[in-house]
This record gives sequence, structure tokens and C-alpha cells, in this order.
Amino acid sequence: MSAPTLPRWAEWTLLPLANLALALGVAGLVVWLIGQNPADVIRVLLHGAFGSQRGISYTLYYATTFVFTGLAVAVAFHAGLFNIGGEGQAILGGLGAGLVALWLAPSLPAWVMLPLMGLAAMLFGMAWALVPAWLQAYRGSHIVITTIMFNFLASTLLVYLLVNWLKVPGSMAVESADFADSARLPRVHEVLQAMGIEWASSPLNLSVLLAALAAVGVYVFLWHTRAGYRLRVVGASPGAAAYAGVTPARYILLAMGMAGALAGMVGMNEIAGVSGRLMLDFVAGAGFTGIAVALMGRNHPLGVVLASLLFGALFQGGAEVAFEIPGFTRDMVVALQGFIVLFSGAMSVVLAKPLARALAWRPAQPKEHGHG
Amino acid sequence: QPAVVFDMGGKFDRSFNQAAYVGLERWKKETGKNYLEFEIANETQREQAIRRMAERGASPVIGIGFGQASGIEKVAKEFPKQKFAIIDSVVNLPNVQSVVFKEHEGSFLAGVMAAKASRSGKVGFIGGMDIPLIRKFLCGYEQGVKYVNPKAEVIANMTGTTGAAWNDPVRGGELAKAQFARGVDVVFAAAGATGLGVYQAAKDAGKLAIGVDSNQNHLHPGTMLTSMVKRVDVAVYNVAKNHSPGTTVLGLAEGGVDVAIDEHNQKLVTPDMRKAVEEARAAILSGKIKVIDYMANNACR
Amino acid sequence: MHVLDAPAAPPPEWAVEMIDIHKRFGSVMANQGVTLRVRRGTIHGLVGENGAGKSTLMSILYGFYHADVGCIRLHGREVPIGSTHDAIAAGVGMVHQHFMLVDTLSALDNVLLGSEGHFDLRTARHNARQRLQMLMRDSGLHVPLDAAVGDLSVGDRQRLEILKALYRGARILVLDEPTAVLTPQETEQLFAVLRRLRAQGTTILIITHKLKEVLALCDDVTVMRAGQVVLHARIAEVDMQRLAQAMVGRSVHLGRVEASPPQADAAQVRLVAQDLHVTDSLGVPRLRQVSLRLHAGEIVGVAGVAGNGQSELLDVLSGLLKPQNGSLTIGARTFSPQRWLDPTTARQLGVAHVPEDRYARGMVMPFAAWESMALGYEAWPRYSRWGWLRRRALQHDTAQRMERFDVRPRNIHLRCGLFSGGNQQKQVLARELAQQPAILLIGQPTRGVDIGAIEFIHGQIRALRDAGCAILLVSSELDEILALADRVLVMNHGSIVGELPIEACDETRLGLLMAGQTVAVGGGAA
Amino acid sequence: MDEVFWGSVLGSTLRVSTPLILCAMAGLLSERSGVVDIGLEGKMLAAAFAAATTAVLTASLPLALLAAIGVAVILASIHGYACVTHPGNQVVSGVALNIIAAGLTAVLGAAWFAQGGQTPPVPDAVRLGAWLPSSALETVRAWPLVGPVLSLGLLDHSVLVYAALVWVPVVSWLVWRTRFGLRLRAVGENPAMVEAAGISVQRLRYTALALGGVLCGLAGAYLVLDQSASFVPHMSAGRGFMALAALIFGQWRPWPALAACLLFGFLDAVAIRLQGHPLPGIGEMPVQAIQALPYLLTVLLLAGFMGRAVAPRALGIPYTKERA
Ligand SMILES: Nc1ncnc2c1ncn2[C@@H]1O[C@H](COP(=O)(O)OP(=O)(O)OP(=O)(O)O)[C@@H](O)[C@H]1O
Ligand SMILES: Nc1ncnc2c1ncn2[C@@H]1O[C@H](COP(=O)(O)OP(=O)(O)OP(=O)(O)O)[C@@H](O)[C@H]1O
Ligand SMILES: [Mg+2]
Ligand SMILES: [Mg+2]
Repeated sequence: MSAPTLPRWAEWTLLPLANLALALGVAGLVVWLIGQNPADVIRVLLHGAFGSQRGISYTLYYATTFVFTGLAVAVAFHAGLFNIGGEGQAILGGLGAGLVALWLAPSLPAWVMLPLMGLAAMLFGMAWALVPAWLQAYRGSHIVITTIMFNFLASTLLVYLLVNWLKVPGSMAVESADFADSARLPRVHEVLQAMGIEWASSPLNLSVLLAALAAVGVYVFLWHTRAGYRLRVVGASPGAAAYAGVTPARYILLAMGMAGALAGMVGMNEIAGVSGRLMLDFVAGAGFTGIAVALMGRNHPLGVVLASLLFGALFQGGAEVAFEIPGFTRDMVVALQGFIVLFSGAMSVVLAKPLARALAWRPAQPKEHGHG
Repeated sequence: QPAVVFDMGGKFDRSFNQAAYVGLERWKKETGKNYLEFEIANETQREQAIRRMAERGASPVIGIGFGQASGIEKVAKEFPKQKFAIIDSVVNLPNVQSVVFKEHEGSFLAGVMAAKASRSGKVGFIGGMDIPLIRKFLCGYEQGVKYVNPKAEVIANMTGTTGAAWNDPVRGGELAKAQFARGVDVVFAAAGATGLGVYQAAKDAGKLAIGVDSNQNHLHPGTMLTSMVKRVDVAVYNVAKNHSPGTTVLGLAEGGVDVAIDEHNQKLVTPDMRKAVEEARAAILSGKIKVIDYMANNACR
Repeated sequence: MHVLDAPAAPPPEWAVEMIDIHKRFGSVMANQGVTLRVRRGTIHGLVGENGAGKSTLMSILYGFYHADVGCIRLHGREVPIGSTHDAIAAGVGMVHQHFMLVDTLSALDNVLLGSEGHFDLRTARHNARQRLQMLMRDSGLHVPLDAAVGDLSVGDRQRLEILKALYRGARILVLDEPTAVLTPQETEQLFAVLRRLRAQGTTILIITHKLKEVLALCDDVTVMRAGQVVLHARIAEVDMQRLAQAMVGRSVHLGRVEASPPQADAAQVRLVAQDLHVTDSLGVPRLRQVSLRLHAGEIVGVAGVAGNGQSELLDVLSGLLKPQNGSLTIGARTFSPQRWLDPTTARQLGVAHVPEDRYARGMVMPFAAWESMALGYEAWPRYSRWGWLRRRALQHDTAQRMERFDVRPRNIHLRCGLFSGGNQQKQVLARELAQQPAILLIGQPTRGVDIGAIEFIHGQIRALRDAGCAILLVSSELDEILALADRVLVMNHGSIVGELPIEACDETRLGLLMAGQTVAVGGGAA
Repeated sequence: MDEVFWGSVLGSTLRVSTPLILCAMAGLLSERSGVVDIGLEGKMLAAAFAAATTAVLTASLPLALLAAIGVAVILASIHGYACVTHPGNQVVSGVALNIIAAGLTAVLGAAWFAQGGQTPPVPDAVRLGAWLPSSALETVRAWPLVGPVLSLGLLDHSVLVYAALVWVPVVSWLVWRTRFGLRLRAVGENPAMVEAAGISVQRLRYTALALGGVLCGLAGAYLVLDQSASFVPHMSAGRGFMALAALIFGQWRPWPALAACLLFGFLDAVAIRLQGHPLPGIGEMPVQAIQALPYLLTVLLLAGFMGRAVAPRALGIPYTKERA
């Protein structure tokens, strides 16, 4: 009569996989509906994402951005906050890096310039996230709505600055001038070449290491530091936080500040690492993909990294499919991303019960843990 | 194998990008060979798409639109052995062919026709993104209008300041309606897909509209007075067939720009109007009229 | 002992028969095989400890929850109750333990909701107002109909809830702890109304924790324990003692360990609170001029019916709640409302706190056991240095404490939420006692905890007292107070209405004080 | 700045506001019932695509409208399945629907029409033109003083524009004056109470969501049948979020929400006309500043610097009976 509950291991492995399978299934159905062969698409996609040095590099490059935005969602989530503002925070991060580069790069060497840009990216992203955080902490404004509004504000701000101040006079493209060379993050293939290893050229740059570092850092912070502990207490149980004497407001600010800084690092990957100048729309929805990544990765840094790789592969493979198969557009990847958010996020528990029943449907019941 | 990277707006914008598409299709039909293509969906994809084409060994890689200039420049430097081309902008590299047009000349003729067709003496102009290139259209158009009717008023609006301005038919329609309310009865849209909204609004309001880049006369016969065609198709076709580094300038004389008169707008073009156009054309070709190029001195002077 | 099958012949007419009801929430069996019969036109009391499953049972009758197994008969006919809609249609009305009112709507609209009768709201309101005015006259329940519910007093809301039920023509009225929030006068008024309704033929089921009320009001009584019915009797057949015994399932007196209390070190005052005054967000006073002192080596019990200010007292003393007035001295530090104590300072001053609500406060349910073990002490040098959590030390301590407190299962990595209530409580206690506090504030230490654990916990508390700790014990179980306390404070309506040395305590006396009556006692009130 | 200018600004305001109003009313119904509706954008976009596709394929106006409404209602039901039937996170579900709509419309559009995600223009017969014949409009326009304002501002619109305006009193009446409205308001504040009153919370919320779907469907249909003539990927361009902002700005009340929509529409209408024209006293206003204004105002309101936006209390909280 009573519903069995899903064991913990299954909740962490089986359920996400089942949800992912469901999302892929629905997407496959759509692919089939538009007259493509899902199997072909998958084959091209996998080959495009992992079949060559270049494919792998591109996958990693996309994943880098998603790690940053995914962590930005995950950190906030651990403090009980839903950060939809990754997009805007990333824009500001790029702006910060770009402004510093335009201002100082001609006169500073790379080893000063790049850390400075990273710092600026983080500070700008952080500042942008702190406003909604402050409003949430001290004025009770719902952070979901304010971060949405801040996304729009960020993109208008970027447009305004580019169009009115940063654009090269006389140029038609809405882009800043190119940065001086000291403001460019080395590409991985360049570094490898310097070390004598041949590697296909790609936009993959050293910020991939920063992303890995960020994931480790977030993990260490959340589970190995006092502040991380308190942040999680605030998110998991406001009552317990009050009881423990933790001020929630401070940790809301901390969580969002970190989230903003992480999202801001997207600027390093895209602006310092790839484009070498400030341009419009360089975030390209990565802030929203970050939500999907965090949901898939269950808000754990390791999960975020894995989910980022998945999404990186989808984006790279999807682009490859768009090249290879006429009539297939990259928007399919966007739709798939939507299905993943829906099934892994909003409907994550829907499958739990049937899954639990399927698992419990065994002749010999394992013994439950003892009672006090 | 040539490759083309379409800009925002997409290859079916019935305007600029589509003209390029038509040119390539023609090349494809004639040669029987295939080409690679990519439509970018946002600003960041340009350079990646160009690089990817180059990496796959495509040559020439043709960037459609000035937006791709910086991307072409960068990638062309990385792949000096391959050929590149850019439409509507100039990239000074030994392996790049740049194709630019004398839009001001074609626009002048469009202005002549607009002024002839207008009853109210007020004609409109709706640009896409506010950039020198579009000001160049406006400037030529204005000169053509004043050439016919010095007292005529040209009301001009730009749709926006970013690439999105090429792709916003709703806003285009709103701008057109606003101009109609002020008495405009002929409107020239140089705004990519945004223009589609302008033409629709003109049709709904019973006004006249002038198309751009491709021959758009067929879109709304009876509404489309003419189209200021810019033979991007010819340019792209030529580039695909025979890439020659350097800058190619296509004007009225080269058949690179013109106003389109065909079966769709025949009824709207009066003999008087036709005569005026021919006169103006002759004057420009002979150098009697010097149409000011906005981009030459960044002003319509 | 159990009078499960009440009077045999002639079978009275049952208004309600709930037969073999089972209901499970996750791992909790809230009702297991409950059978309840209520005579028509009577007031039937339902009593039992917290979590015994009373509210669940009544919510099933009202269609709010759906029983896993079981059937319901009303007035002899079996009715399939699948939703509240069915229940209302069958003439059941319920006043929930937590008010089911919408604060932003007017009282009238609240009554109206669900039985509007007309699509147009104005017509519906007009009709309802007339019927309600008659109803108010008849029942003696008066409520300002046009006021927003958010502005109503607790008593008004209670009356509104009953009106709501009556308005729907409830012939069976269920009241879940209606008196918990009422003043004695209001309670008396309510009882008068209920008796009148009974006279008019309404069958009433009432849940309460106040046994006195049961004896005064009810015709029959059913006692539940741990999801099952353990006693079912006419009121004449039972007395307070018997009911209490049935409720807790054992002899009421757990008994004191020591014959006479050890002498508290009167010279060593650990905590002095003066004139504490707390008003909640609704403007209702929760604590009124409360003063108390704690000495080293004594357990001061705070007795009182739940909701009479004990929770607020604990919160104020532990720094969770700032009073509007008063002062607090702990050791050498004195606090005023301008700069009140905060939980962190409290811990630094050696104040440990076992919160009443372990579920929402005492632990972080999604955390592993060892992580909750640091709650509140994460900044202590043993558990963190330079901002780094010392997980090793924490895990080590957790394992050790689990061993000492016999926590089962002994798994420091198990999620807190997966331990049973008693084992959760042991962990909270273990954490707080481990600090060797100078002062221990402890709320409901054995709520929902089984006998073996109770004895163990009591032993720990006594040991701490003997080691010189000053302990303030809040418990709604008189037995616990009687078993542990050396001195007893009784709270009623936010005030301390009596202070008795343990020798002067007996249930009657405390009960009277808890009910708000003053008694002349040797010890004298504080 | 003459009558003609104001007339055309007014007309433009109404046209730009129409999808905002429809979506804001949709959001109002949904959020009043306690279900966060971030998915307005996606529902509108999907509806626009459905309307355009159907119009192109069948050349039938009723079918196009029906398709738009149908698709929006289906999306609303998916939202309901995730967040009403199951205790899914409403924000996540809304975000998912937005992403799905953005991706799927482009994919299907590209696959079916091979025009990069666009649809061909819808046939003229299906388009919604001005409600009054143009001869009548010309006559009115000739009237002194009020002529231009009336003809350009108020009369030269399609029936959907008026329908949007009519929905406001209808929603207002529904919410404040009817049984349904009472229940709707109650379920957004305290669903347990509504259930205790013998009303199905689920049915109520589904009804609100479905009604909202109808309105979103109309908004989407308006985009392709009136404002523009074909579907273009991402053509909703943030209007759903703008409507959400207007809804909050209007504090979840129909008339103030209408006022907010009109304000936002007005800002937009003025912004495109003032481009490059200096404002008296201020100088040239950057367009971006005007574009940012709606979002900025909403944030300020939420921050409590201008009144206080009090959301329905149960908004965003999944209603379940089982604790923890
Ligand atoms: N909605 C729910 N979800 C999960 N568990 C529940 C729910 N309602 C009750 N329980 C659990 O069921 C058991 C019985 O609860 P119930 O509320 O019926 O007790 P009660 O006798 O009314 O207690 P009290 O005197 O505290 O009101 C408890 O263990 C409780 O935690
Ligand atoms: N209010 C509540 N809501 C939901 N679950 C609860 C609640 N209170 C307790 N639980 C959970 O219900 C389970 C059983 O709790 P309960 O207090 O009935 O334990 P128990 O089986 O009596 O164990 P013990 O013998 O140790 O007291 C535990 O996992 C506990 O965490
Ligand atoms: Mg109860
Ligand atoms: Mg228990």
C-alpha cells in the first residue's frame, strides 16, 4: 500500500540518468519528427564532440564556460537561493575584464594583465550579483525576479557602453578595439606547442584550468570551510541557522558574491581567451545553460563538471551536426537543454516513485536500518 | 570548395543575406559543386564559424556583411594559404578579396523615384542598425529626393544600434506607422529583415515602399515601388568563381547597384518617373552628378 | 484494562464509525488499525501524546488525508470520503489545529469560500451575511464579518472557524485542539457554545491535551498512543490518573531518583532574568514581566500548558529572540534589549540549548550526522581553525558521542533526517552536553522518545546537574518535571504564576496553577 | 509634438502593449493561484509559432487562433503537471518551458519551412487588419484637434488590441467579483484552507493555468497575425519577462498591471521616436536608458522603495500534504 522510497545511491545515480534518458528520448522523438534519423544525429554528435583533437578541445572550451555558470547556480543554491542571473553576471564579468584590458593592456605585461583581468571579471560579476543579494537579504525582494531584471539591465548596459563609448569610431561592428596582446589568455594548443606537443588549434584556452580550479575551490569551500558550512546551514535549514547563531543575510551576500564572481569568469574564457575584444552577446545563453548544468549535476561541483562536459559535448556535437546534416539547426541542442531542465529539474521527482517501485520489486527485501 | 558564413538575419532575410545565397546557388547550379554554409545565431559565432570553415579547408571563405570583417581578418591571418572574401567591408590582406558597393548611387535613384511618387512631399527612410553604411544609403537617397523636389522632406529613422536591428520586423512596422502618421507616403527601408515589417505596414496603410539589396518587388506587388538592388549575388558568384585579392568596388557603372523595375512594379512606375531615373542615371554615369559618399568623409556633405 | 468495546447492548446510534484506519507518512505510521466510534449527539474527547496520530485520524475523517486502509461510516451509512468536498457534503465540519483561514480576505469571505452558492460574489455575500447573522445569534459566536482575518484576534479566529463549519451545516463537528490558544474565559465560552450545539443535536469530536477539559466537557473519551487506540470509555468510567496513564502507556510516575533534592549552591547564581517582556508580530504579549534566577547545581522545571510562553522564554534566554523589555545577566555580562544576547555569545558564555523543535532547529536534516554535530559550535577551535573545518575531529567526536548516547544506527555519515526522532534527540543532547555547559536550557527533552531513552536522557541531565550545571527544563509533561526538577516554575499566559519547591509539588497543585488559578503555597510565587 | 505625434504615440503604445497586457493578465491568473509563471515568454513564443504555421498551412484565421491557444494551453498543462500534480519547482519548470519553446520553434520552423526557422508570411486573408474601414478612419482623421488622436491612436487597431483591453475588466471582474476569483485569491494565499473548504486545489490551479494559456495564446497570435506577418525565431524578444515585470509592478492587480503595461509600451513607443532627438532639459537620452526603465522600476518596486509589492503568500511553494 505504502510507496517505497528510493535508496540514496539510486537517487544520485539512477534518477539523474533516467531523467537524462527521458530528455534524450523526447529530443530524439523531435529529431525523428522532423525527418532525421536520431541514430545518425547521435553518431555525428558523438564524433563531433569526441572524435578528434579539435572536437575534444571545443567540447572542453564550451564546458569551461558552463562550469563557471553552473557553479554560479550551485553555490547560490546551497544557500537556498535560485540564481537566474548568471547571464547578467557573466556579461558584467566580461565587461570588467574588457575595460581593464582596454585601459591598461598596452602598458602592462601579460603576467600582470591577466590576473588583473581575472580579478576585474570576478569583481564586476560579484558586484552585479550583490545588488539582488542585498535586496533579498535586507529588503526581501525575491531574488528570482530581481536577477531576471538584472539580466536585462546588464545586456542594455553592455549595449550602451559598446555603442556609445567603446566602439571603434568609424567602425560598423559593435565591438571594442582589439586588446593588446598582453590581455590575451594563451590558447591551450599554443601552450602545448611551446612544450613541443602538436595539438589542433581551437578556442580552448587556459581558463579551462581556472574552471577546474574553481570547481575544486567551490568543493573545498562548501565542505571544508567554516563559512561554507554555515552557508549550507542557511540554505538547508533557516531555523537551524538562527539556532546556531548564523546571520542569514551575511551568507546570502557571500553566496551570491561568489556566484557572481564565478559567472564573471565566463568573461575570462570568452573575452580574454577567445575574442580578444569586447563584443555583444558573448555570453550567448550560457547563464541559462548553467541552470541546467547545476540541476543535472545536483549542485555538486563534481556533478557540475560532469554535466558541463555533457553540455559542452552537446554544444560542440550539435554545431557539428548542424554543419553535417542539412536541415538540422543548433537550436535542437537548445531544445534538448530545455528538456533536460524540465525532466531533471522540474519533474525530477516524477520518476522517483515508479523507479523506487521497480527497485523494490524483488523477492527478498533487504533489511531496513535499525530503530532506536 | 567555397564556404559562406551568413550574418545575423539569416540566409532567408529576403534581402542582403538572401542575395548572397542566390549567388551561391547559381554558382552551385552552374558548376555542379557544393559549398559549405553557416548561419550565425549570435555575435560570438562569427569568428568560430569562419575559423571552422577555414579549418575544413574551404576556400574561399566568404563572410557576408561588415560584421564579419574582424573575424575574417583574424582568421585570414591564421590561414595565409587559404582565400577569404568579405562583402561590404574592406580587409587589407593579401589573401582577402573585399567587395564593396556604391550604395549611394543606387539610393540616389531610389530617392528620385520616391520623390516622383510622393504626393505629400514627405518621404521616409528606415535604416537597420545605425552605422555609417546605412547613413550612406540615407545620404544618397536624400540627394536623389532633393534632386527631384528640393522642397521635399525626408523623415529618417534608424531601428537600433545593435545587430538585432536587422531582425526586428515589429519595430520596423512601428517606425513605418509613425512615419505614415506624419504624412510620409513612400518609405525606403534599408534594414534587412526588419524591412519586411516596414513593407507590411506600408501595404496595410496603402502606402508605397522601396526594397533593398535583393529585388523585393515581388513581396507586395502594388506596394513595392521598387528595390534598390545591390548585386551581392553577382559579387558572391564572382568571388566563388574567381577569387582575386584586393578591393572590388561595384557601382552603377559596373551594374553592382540599381533600382529594379520588373513586372511586379511596372504599374507603379510612370513614364515620367522612368524618364527621371534614366536622366539621373546618365548624369551619374557621366559624372555630371557627383553623389556624395557618406563614408568617404563621415558626413553627408 | 482497555475498554475497547464499550457498552454492548443496546447499540447506540453511532454518528461516526471509523474502522481499522491505517495511514502512513513516509516511514511514520501515523495511524495503525484505529477504530473509533462516536455516539450521536455527544461530545467525544480524543486525547494522546504529541504525534499519537489524533490530527491525522481526524483529517482522514474530514477527507483531507486519504486513509491507506479503512472505512468510514456516518450515521450508520458507509460513505466514501475521498476529499474534503465529500466530507462537507456528508455533514462533517472541522476546525483544524492550525487555522485554515486566509489572512487577506475578510471574515465573511472566509466563511463563504467553498459554499458561495452563487457565481456572483456580491449576491453570495449578501445571502451569506443574512444567514450568518442568524447563525451568530443562535450559536452565540460573534465575529466582525467585514474585518480582514489578519486583523482578528486569536479568539475571533477560533470562533470564525467554528462558524465556518456550522455554516456548512456540519452535523459532525471536529475540533482539533481548539483551546490551546484560548484564554480561560474564551475556553468557557467555547464550551458553552459546544454544549448548546450538542443540545441541538450536533455530534462533536474534540482533541485536546488538557485532561481537565475532557473531564469537564466530554461524554466519551478515546485515548490514542503511537497511532493506535488504547482506551475508549465513558467519561464516568475514567479519571485524570487513568487517562494520563493510558496516554503515556506506563505508570505515570517515572519517579524521582533522589528522595530529597540536592542542595543547590544558592550562592552561585548563574543566570538572572528580570522583567522579560515579549510581544509577537501580531501584537499579542507572549511573555509578561518574567523574572527568574538559575543557580549552579539545580534543575528548574518550567511547567505549563504548551503555548503559555515557555517557548518564548527559552528563545529569549538563548538569544534567539529579543525581548521588548527586561534584562538578562549571565555570569558577569548583562544584556539589555538594545544589545541583546545572541546565540553565539550565549554559547561562549557556556549556555547550551536543546531546542524544543529538533526538526526545524536542532539539526540540519539534509546533513550527515557528523555535520549536524557541529551546529552552533563550528567556530570553536576544536572544530575549525583559520576558517577550515576540522572534519577529522568532528567525525571522531561524533562517533564517540554516538557510542556514549547509544545512537542507532551508529553511522556518522547517515543523513540526520533518516534517524528516528528519539535518536535525533539523543544526538542533539549529546552535542549540547558535550560542551560541559555552565547553563543548560532544554526544551521538551523527551518528546517522542521511548522509555529506555527517556531514562538515559534523564540520567544525563541529572549527572550534569550534579556536576554543577544550572539547568532550565521546559516540558509539557508534568511527570518529567516532577521526576527531574528541584524547583518548579509554572507559566500561564506568559507569566510565571507560581514557584514551588519540588517537595511542595503534586499534580493537582501544579495543574491548578497551570490552569491559571492561584493557590496559596508555602514557597510563595516569584 | 503635435496631435499627430501624440496620436501615433498613443496608437503605438496600444499596439506594443497588447501582448504585454495579455501576458500580464495570464500571469496574474496563474500567480494569483500561487503558481509562478516565468514561462509566459515561452508560451507566447510557441503560440506565435503555432499561429503562423497554421495560418500558412491552412489559411484559416479560426484555426490559427485555435492552434495558438491550444499550444499555449498544452505548455501551461505541462507546467501544471510538473508543479501542481507533482511538487516540482515552479521557477525551474518555467525556465525549462522558455528554453524548450525557444529551441523547438526554431527547430520545427527550420525543418518545415526551410527558411532558417522563419515561417513564410501568413496570407493576407488571415491577417488581422484595422477594425474600422480605412475610409471611416480618414473621415475621423479630418476632425479638428481630436481627429488624429482618435484615428491614429484609438481606432486604427485590430480586434485583438481591443480584446486585450477588454480582458482587463474581465479579469478584474473574475478576480474580485466572482466565486472563481474568491477561490483563486484564497488558493494563492493558503491552499490548505481552500482544500479544507472542500475545493480541489489542483483543479483550481489547472483552471487558472489553462485560462492563462488562452491569454498567452492570444498574445502569441497577435504577434504574427497582427503586429508582424511571419514567425521569426525568438520574436517574443523578452516581452514575456516584460509582462512579468508589469505584473509585479502592478502588484498582482489587473488595473495597475494594465497601467504598467501601458507605461512600458509608452516608453517603448517614445523611445523609438525620440532616437537622436534631444529631450528638453535632459539632452539626448540614450535609448538603452529608456529600454532599461521598466526593469529598473520593477527592481525599485520590489526593493520597497516605491510602495511594496506583496506577492500572494503561497506563490512558488509547491502544495503537498506530506511534510519534509
Ligand atoms: N503531513 C504529514 N507528513 C508527514 N508526516 C506527518 C504528517 N502529518 C503527521 N505526520 C506524522 O504523523 C504522526 C502523527 O501526527 P499527528 O499530527 O496526527 O499527531 P497528533 O496526535 O495530532 O499530535 P499533536 O498532539 O502534536 O497535534 C507524527 O509522527 C507526525 O510527524
Ligand atoms: N514532523 C515530522 N515530519 C516528518 N517526518 C518526521 C517528523 N518528525 C519526525 N519525523 C521523522 O519520522 C521518523 C520517525 O520518527 P519517530 O519520532 O516516530 O521515531 P520512532 O520510530 O518513534 O523512533 P524512536 O523510537 O527513536 O523514537 C524519523 O525519521 C523522523 O525523522
Ligand atoms: Mg495534532
Ligand atoms: Mg518515537
